[in-house]
Amino acid sequence: MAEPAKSPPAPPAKSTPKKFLYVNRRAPYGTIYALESLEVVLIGAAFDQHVALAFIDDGVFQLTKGQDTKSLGVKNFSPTFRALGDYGVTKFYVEKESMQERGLTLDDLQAVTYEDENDGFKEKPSIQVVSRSEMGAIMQQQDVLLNF
Amino acid sequence: MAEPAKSPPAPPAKSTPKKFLYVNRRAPYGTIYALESLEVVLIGAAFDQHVALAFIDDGVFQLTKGQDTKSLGVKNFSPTFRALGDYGVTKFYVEKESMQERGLTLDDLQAVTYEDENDGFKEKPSIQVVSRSEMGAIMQQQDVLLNF
Amino acid sequence: MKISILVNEGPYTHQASDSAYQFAKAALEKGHEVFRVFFYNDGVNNGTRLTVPPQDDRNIQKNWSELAEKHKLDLVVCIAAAQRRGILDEGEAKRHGKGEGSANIAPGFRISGLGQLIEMGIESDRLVVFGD
Amino acid sequence: MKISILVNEGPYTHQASDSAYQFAKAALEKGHEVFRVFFYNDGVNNGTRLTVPPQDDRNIQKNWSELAEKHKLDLVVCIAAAQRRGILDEGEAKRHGKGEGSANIAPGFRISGLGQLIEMGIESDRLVVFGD
Amino acid sequence: MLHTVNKSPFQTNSLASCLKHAQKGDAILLLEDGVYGALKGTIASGDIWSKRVELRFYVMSADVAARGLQKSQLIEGLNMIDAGGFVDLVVAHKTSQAWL
Amino acid sequence: MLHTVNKSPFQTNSLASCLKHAQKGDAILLLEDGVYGALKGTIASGDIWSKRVELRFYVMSADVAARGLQKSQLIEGLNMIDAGGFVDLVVAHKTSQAWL
Repeated sequence: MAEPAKSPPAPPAKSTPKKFLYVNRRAPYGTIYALESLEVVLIGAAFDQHVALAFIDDGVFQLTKGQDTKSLGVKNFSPTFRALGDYGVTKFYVEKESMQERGLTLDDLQAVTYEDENDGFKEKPSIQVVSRSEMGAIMQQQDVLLNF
Repeated sequence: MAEPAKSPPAPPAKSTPKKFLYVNRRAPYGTIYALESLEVVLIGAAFDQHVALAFIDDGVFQLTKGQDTKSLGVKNFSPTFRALGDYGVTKFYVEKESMQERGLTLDDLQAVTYEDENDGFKEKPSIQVVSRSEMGAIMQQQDVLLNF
Repeated sequence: MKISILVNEGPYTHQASDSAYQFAKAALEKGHEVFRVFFYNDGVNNGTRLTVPPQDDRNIQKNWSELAEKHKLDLVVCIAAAQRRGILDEGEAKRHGKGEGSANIAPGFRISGLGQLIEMGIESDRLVVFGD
Repeated sequence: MKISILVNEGPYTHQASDSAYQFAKAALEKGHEVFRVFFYNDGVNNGTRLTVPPQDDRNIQKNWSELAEKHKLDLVVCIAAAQRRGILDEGEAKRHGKGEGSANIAPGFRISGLGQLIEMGIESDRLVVFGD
Repeated sequence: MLHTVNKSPFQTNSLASCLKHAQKGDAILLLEDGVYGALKGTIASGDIWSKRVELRFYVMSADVAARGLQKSQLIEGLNMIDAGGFVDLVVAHKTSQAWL
Repeated sequence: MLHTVNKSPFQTNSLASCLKHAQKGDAILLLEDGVYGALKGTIASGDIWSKRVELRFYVMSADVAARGLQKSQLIEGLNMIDAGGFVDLVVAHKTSQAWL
């Protein structure tokens, strides 16, 4: 799992798509990072790369359902997550331990789905709950990690 | 110790000095808050109010001795604390528990002193190590608390 | 009651400025006097007239400017913090040779010294701090 | 090796921009190519020509501009983040009616879209992120 | 005395430090990301639960709604307030302190 | 893989979360306020101490010096590096991740 200390692999050729992982560790609204990260995801979806989102620590709060920002006077961007499937962004890794520590279950999160074009456009869940050690392994498999 | 919930005292008359407490909870250099807080203390010293500084949590790191910012290329502002005595700022409350949690003793902090004009200009220490519960009580006795 | 407000963070990135604005508006609606709003640290970035937020988002600078106009609010941007971060009024822009038209301070804001922060602590019955 | 850098915070308030600058300089000294430096979130505030830091302090914007000139660095400021925070080039200033001379982008910086960030992730061997 | 906490207790030590320094009878206002401190059944909720009699807790309702937190998820007995309630709290206490 | 931590472990959960996710053989670079994590005898130092064999730790020397931390105060066996060393670490690892 560990990278060799002194012999980095050659970079992939230009035509090979890279694996991008957007790591979300912050709650929404208290700071703008969650929103501006999502803006990158939307733009990045046009680039034909492998894209996945990780939600760990307070990042899991980004996916709660029932967000209502009217009284706050700011834009509710949580519906945008549900639109990502149409852009081919279908991998939302959500860390189990982070949810548990915060008293959350899958029921507290909004449903995010996509239509699988390789399986008769069946509707499938984008959210995959993974353990912390699985999350650590997922991070190792990436080419580009984006943190905001 | 607690403030009455519904009967605030009348504000002091303009001529009565107020008690200002600058509460420092952040480490130096990683962010600018420690430096910009100190700039307020320097300006505020000219206003003939009662001024004290509190150092709790990572704020205790502001007072470490031997700070050397040459390689970092930023200004070392720690000597400024030693100059505050000349401006009549002589109360540095440093929290004992915050030091202990961070493995610090009084020996790790720079000496900050002032000349007591009411006691033959004898040199006295500005730093007073106080317990957390004493710090909580000190906060209650203030008129203005400044947090950055 | 005479209330003053300290804002330590810039617009959009942290919620501090939004919270401070909602607080100021509510205080005024309740008939309190807002003696001064002081913008320090990155808070000075609330006072730039050059922001162009997305159409579907709030305009934080404009909110402050309009509240100031309506209630004759005193919005003070710290000069030292503003210089570090590139917020200048006409006098400052000229003094530092930044060229005609480059002053970027927004309407209703003025640039002044840290003494204004101390003064508002002395003069006000209450001081509330918003930051990161 | 081809290295790119993402800077998420503005100058002075957080150390992120200093760290990124020291890193970029060291990478160049070691003979690596710095493919691009992308400024996002409050990072866009590094690109204002209006800063006037104290005489005894470093000038972070100038450091970046000089490094860019010396090494033909590509310093890109995100347009959406810049609009929210009031960093404009001449085209943007005109388009939004901000008046003659109000463009505040610093020499060596250019404003462009988020696609430039994705592109640098694709094109570079390494991407390093600095922020708060 | 009024304390304001605007940070998530899972991310920073602001709430923990605030609760260690607050004195009996003080009011604590959770706002912005600080409202996550009001969640029950979390690794942080014990702190507030154990202090709920000694201190008075207030939570900014607009921040709770924005974050999609339901009443059933919150510790019982906390006072939900709006910006006007925040102003009243400030008026009712001689000093306030922000645990940034 | 290289992880960078620029936050004090006493203020935020960045170092703790990083150490929970890092995999055997990974490198951890402490920089900016992250260097406080290198202090020994603190409430946070146990985390690094227990991982010091499984992971490789690096500390930015300029940040240590600026904060007045003496070598005798730091956990033994951590590698002190400068900006050039940081570059070498980045080059030596395919990916890096910032625990902001």
